[in-house]
Amino acid sequence: MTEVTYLEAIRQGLWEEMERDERVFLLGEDIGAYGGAFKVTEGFLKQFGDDRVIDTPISETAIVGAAAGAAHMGLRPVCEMQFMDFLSCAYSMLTNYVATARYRAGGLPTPLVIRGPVGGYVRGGPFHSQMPEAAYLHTPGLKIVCPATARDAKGLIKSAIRDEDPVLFFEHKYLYRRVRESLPEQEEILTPLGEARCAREGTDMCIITWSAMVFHALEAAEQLEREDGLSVEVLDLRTLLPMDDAAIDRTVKKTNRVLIAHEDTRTGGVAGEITARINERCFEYLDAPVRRVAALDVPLPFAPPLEDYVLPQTADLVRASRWLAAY
Amino acid sequence: MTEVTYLEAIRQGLWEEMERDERVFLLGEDIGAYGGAFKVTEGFLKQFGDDRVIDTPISETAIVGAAAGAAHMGLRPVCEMQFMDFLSCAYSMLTNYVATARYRAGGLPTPLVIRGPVGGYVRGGPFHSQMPEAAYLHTPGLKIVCPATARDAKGLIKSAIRDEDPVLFFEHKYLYRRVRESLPEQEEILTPLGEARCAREGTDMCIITWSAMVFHALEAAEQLEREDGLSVEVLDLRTLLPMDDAAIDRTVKKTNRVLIAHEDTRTGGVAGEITARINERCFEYLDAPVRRVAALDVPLPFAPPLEDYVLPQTADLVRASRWLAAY
Amino acid sequence: MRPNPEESQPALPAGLSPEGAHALYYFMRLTRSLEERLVNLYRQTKVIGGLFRSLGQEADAVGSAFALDRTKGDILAPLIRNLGSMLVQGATPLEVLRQYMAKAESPTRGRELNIHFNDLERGFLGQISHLGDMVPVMAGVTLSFRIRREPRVGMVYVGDGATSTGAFHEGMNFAAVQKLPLVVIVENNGYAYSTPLYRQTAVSALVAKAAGYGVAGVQADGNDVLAVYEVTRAAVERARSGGGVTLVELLTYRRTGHAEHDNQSYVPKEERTRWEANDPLDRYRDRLVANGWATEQQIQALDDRVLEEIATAVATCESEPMPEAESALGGVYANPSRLSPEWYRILDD
Amino acid sequence: MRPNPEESQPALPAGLSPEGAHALYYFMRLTRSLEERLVNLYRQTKVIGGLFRSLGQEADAVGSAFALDRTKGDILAPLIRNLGSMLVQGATPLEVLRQYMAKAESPTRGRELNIHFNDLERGFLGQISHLGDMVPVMAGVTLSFRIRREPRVGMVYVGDGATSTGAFHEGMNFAAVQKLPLVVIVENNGYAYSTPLYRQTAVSALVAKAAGYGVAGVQADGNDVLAVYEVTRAAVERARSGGGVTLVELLTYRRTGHAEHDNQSYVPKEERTRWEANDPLDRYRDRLVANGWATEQQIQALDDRVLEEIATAVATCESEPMPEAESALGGVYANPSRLSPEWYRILDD
Ligand SMILES: Cc1ncc(C[n+]2csc(CCOP(=O)(O)OP(=O)(O)O)c2C)c(N)n1
Ligand SMILES: Cc1ncc(C[n+]2csc(CCOP(=O)(O)OP(=O)(O)O)c2C)c(N)n1
Ligand SMILES: [Mg+2]
Ligand SMILES: [Mg+2]
Repeated sequence: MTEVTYLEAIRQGLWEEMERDERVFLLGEDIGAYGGAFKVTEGFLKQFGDDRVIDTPISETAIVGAAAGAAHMGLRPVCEMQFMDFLSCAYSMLTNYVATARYRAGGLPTPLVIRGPVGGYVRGGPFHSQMPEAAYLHTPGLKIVCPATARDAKGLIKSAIRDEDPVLFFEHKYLYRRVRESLPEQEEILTPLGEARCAREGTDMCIITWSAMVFHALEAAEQLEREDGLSVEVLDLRTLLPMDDAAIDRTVKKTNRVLIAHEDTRTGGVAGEITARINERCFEYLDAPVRRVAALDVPLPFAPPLEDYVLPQTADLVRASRWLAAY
Repeated sequence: MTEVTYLEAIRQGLWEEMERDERVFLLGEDIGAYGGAFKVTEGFLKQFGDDRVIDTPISETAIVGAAAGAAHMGLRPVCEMQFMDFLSCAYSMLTNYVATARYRAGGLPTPLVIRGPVGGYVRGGPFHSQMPEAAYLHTPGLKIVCPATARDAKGLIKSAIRDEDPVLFFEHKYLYRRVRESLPEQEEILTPLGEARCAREGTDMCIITWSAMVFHALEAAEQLEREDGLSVEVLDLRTLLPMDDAAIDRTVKKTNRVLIAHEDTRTGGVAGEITARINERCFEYLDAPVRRVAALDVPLPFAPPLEDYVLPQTADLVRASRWLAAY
Repeated sequence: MRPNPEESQPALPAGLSPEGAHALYYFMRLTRSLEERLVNLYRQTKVIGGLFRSLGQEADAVGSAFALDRTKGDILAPLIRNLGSMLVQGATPLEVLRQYMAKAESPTRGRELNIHFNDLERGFLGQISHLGDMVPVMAGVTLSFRIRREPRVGMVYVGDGATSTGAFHEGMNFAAVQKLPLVVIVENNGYAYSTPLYRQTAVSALVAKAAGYGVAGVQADGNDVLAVYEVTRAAVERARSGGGVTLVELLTYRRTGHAEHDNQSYVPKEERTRWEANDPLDRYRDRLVANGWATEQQIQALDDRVLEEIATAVATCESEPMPEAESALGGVYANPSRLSPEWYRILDD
Repeated sequence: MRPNPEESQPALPAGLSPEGAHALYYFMRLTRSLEERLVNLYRQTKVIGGLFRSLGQEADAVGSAFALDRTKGDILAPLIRNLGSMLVQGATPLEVLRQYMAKAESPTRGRELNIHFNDLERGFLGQISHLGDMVPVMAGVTLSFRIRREPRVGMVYVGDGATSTGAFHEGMNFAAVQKLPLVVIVENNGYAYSTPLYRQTAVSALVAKAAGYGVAGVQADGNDVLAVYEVTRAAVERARSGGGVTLVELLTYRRTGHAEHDNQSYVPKEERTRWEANDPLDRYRDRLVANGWATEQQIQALDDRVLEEIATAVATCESEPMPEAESALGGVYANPSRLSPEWYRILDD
């Protein structure tokens, strides 16, 4: 067991898959000699050569489109977006071409991964902090993965690469070097897509969340236990598409009070979908309205006091939880 | 009063605004000599000249970006998308540049309208039938308008053009020539953005919907009245962003049973957001879970039996309503 | 130049056998006649959705596709007006009819329309509607050829209008930098829907765009099937031998409206008349006969064969059912599980 | 050529007054010194977020912006490395410092970072991060000039890397077709982040792209401020007189990393040394003196003035507060109503 960061875990996962399967190759901006803006692919060019580590022009649509073409031919492309904010530039290619290929074109396979940094809390301003999962949730054919821990980051990137379908892999940049965990060196970690993880057991209420917000939820849960004697369950969804309805049902039926927390803006955010599913499937189990804690409905501002105000904080989770518990 | 189609109502609205305000101009593909793929702008080039009716290259990003630039300078651009499916090609420009301009850039005004046909039931296949409101709902700074009637189509396009902010104006192509209404010739119709319309009064339950689905809802309501003696209210949201929470609250508190119906796929669709809002604000008024009727989670297929199966039909609304009423 | 079998006959272009010369005619005629039959079916409302013609552009589609090597696994991505290219690669009239008539047995099982279908074995990858998208995708297809050191070539078609898209630009540039074995056929047919070339671009010839990408550029008479074949074949050879991308501009003309509903009111009449006189099928037929490459009888036989094949296909297709409603489900993901969003459908009432 | 005031002096470029020649130096020096001060503040962690330098590129930014006419309402859209262009248009060191330090009084009230801010009155429109986007937007700005028959010109900056984006392509083509009064400055500084030019494009000179759009193209030494001024001025004149778009490629070099955190390990050392010897400020200063356009004392005075202005601005800025948290709300829409999504914030507990 050695301590590795969330970033190193992703690096290892990529490396292992490239060693295991020669069909896997990488493409993206500045991923070769430079090793990527966050150095996730440092050393890959040297090890795997420039046929398998391809520095591209600044062309997100071409990156995603070319990955699709190569995937059709049996390769396993892994695209890096320098920041996921720029995946918006490939929105049409991704949602119209890639996501529909299998369905519309007689089973045309398009196994590819698009990975890169998401998220705020880093003073990145409106265009280097986005948490864009909601923009892609409503596209059948895509899978969306948002790991919170180093173990999951490694296990899920490996599963994403082996998956037969296009996967968006959202790495939280705040966690890159802040999360450190001991990972086994011998055991191969493969975390299945589509399965949530119970990050903390509890009985009084649950917080359903994912990505960096998992840590805020755990912090809030501890504080609530300490200060209020509340037993709070934390469910880390890990994969948003497909969504683990069974795990959601389980925690809702067990705790009867639900808080959904996400970093993205409230209106149109993923919490809406989850609320609707809970409502449809577990209405009778709800002892209180499902509450959402999310970013305020503004573009994410840059200055620290503004960013801190707009993004949900642990204190917001604590406040909303108390409201729920008292309901 | 003369009978006009939904399409003609939009044409009139555009025409009146262009006559009223010389800052208004049109740009889009084939809107000039040809009058637009659906002939909404037929005759405009002749009347207003080629400085105000601009045929563009096939460049959705340039259309939206150029509209933004012209809007900054005080003009009032109205862009046509040949099909709204192609707005996806301008997704980044729209969500990153246009929607954020006022907020991030010290109040930079960007009043523009992007209008064009949406929706299915026309055997258009996966790329000429999209109902993409959910893709834009989660972008603060945008407004989203989805008229169902000819009166609203006219009144809302005029208000959209006069609005100080960017507005997406989704015209349902199935309604273009199927809806016919008598509109007053003297009175100027101006329908405020952000206000829902009660399309039918009822007391037992409500259907919240918009665009072409309003007609399915009305059909279902009539059938339910006739066959089941149910009194069903139909709320036509008309504007999705900003959403008329007050009108939603009113109908929920009055009817206590809610069905949300939309043409878009279920997962990640707008119904999730509405469900969450209802849950947050009217939980105690709910006598049954909020139900969603939506398209199945697949790209919209082409063949009539497939399209009919995937898209929500009146019968689906009737079935879900009966379930709700019986709950 | 290959040795000339009969002294009196001009030589065929390099690489083209006498059978090949006949095949070119056959595929052009098949395209023309199949579309004519589709117009009929359209008027009988048996075609679902729009109908897009390639009348007058058959040489450009057929001649360019024919320059690929079907024994080497070359792949092309056609446009809506490249029915001819699809046929050359082995798509059948029956498949095309089934697509247009939304039949259960169609290659996409009724999910997609017209010639939006694919078979990578036969070497065609169907387009989606969003113009320009196939350029990056074919860059990726040909990237796989390079990564695997396969001597295969890709070909992608783009309309004059589609050159304005960001996707075209990004794909072209990507392929150019990577020196991929890709041939880009720019079909300059004068219009994009109603938009004439000069409102689409400020260049007068689209081949001028090649210089901006640092790739080879050539132009040819798109209504001369042999000229099309020759320039494309050179581009295919360049691609296969590591010379990278060629942009081939084919000058042709869209003699019908954008689709059957479009009456072309925006087109000057003389222009249409002029191009009618430049029909690629007539021209090639005359040349075949004049050069002694085919006899009138051989041509008649090909015409007959085409009509018969179409008649058989129509008969088969017409009797077939549309897909079952429930077949709309499935196939969004490779391994639908209980967690798949497809599964999350109408709740049990 | 304007008459030469002193017989012994070479003439200044057309349109440039002696005061203008000094102003060019002033703005270049101001850019350099302001950035140097920002590096200091960055090391003291007083700058929030990244810091992007234009070291070695000051001539390209200043010389090109100076070619606009500030009395006629010309507008430019700069890039991250065009601090100099912003200063020429009237942005102040204090505004820039406030932006970098996320102060309440910054032009964007702390909402956006670095030089992403705008003032259409003074004639600059701040970029967003998404590369290429400002080209379509400036096409729209200049379209408004044409529609209103205003004799105004727009200028937009694009890096070598950003020429690969679809947005650049669509905007260029749109402006070219509409013959808009737009000058496109392509800053070829050799790298896009770590990516050298040959991995970004297969052309060796970006000016080659002009031909693909049917617009005028010129190239100049981007480290020679007078050469930059001259070619840009001609392009501005062409635009103003209805001649349409010009693509101006300026050859320069990014002497620092992409941002302060980047140690440029991917750059050959000789390359950097070579370009250090080609410093645009040194070159221009020497030329000013050698040609008798300025005395050593005058230059010293300008240097002093720059330092003093920066010192004053830093002092003011440092003492200022960051914005109040609640000021994050508001301004998403023109008329926030009870229906605005902003209003729909944290529910009352
Ligand atoms: C991105 C995008 N925008 C708009 C359209 C609508 N559209 C379909 S075909 C067409 C014209 C295409 O012209 P061209 O590329 O010249 O091909 P041609 O029809 O002449 O073969 C347009 C605008 C589209 N399919 N995709
Ligand atoms: C669409 C998009 N993709 C990626 C990025 C990330 N990015 C920021 S700057 C940069 C390099 C820009 O290079 P260039 O255009 O040459 O400008 P320079 O930095 O050299 O001035 C990249 C890739 C971005 N901002 N926008
Ligand atoms: Mg065309
Ligand atoms: Mg550069």
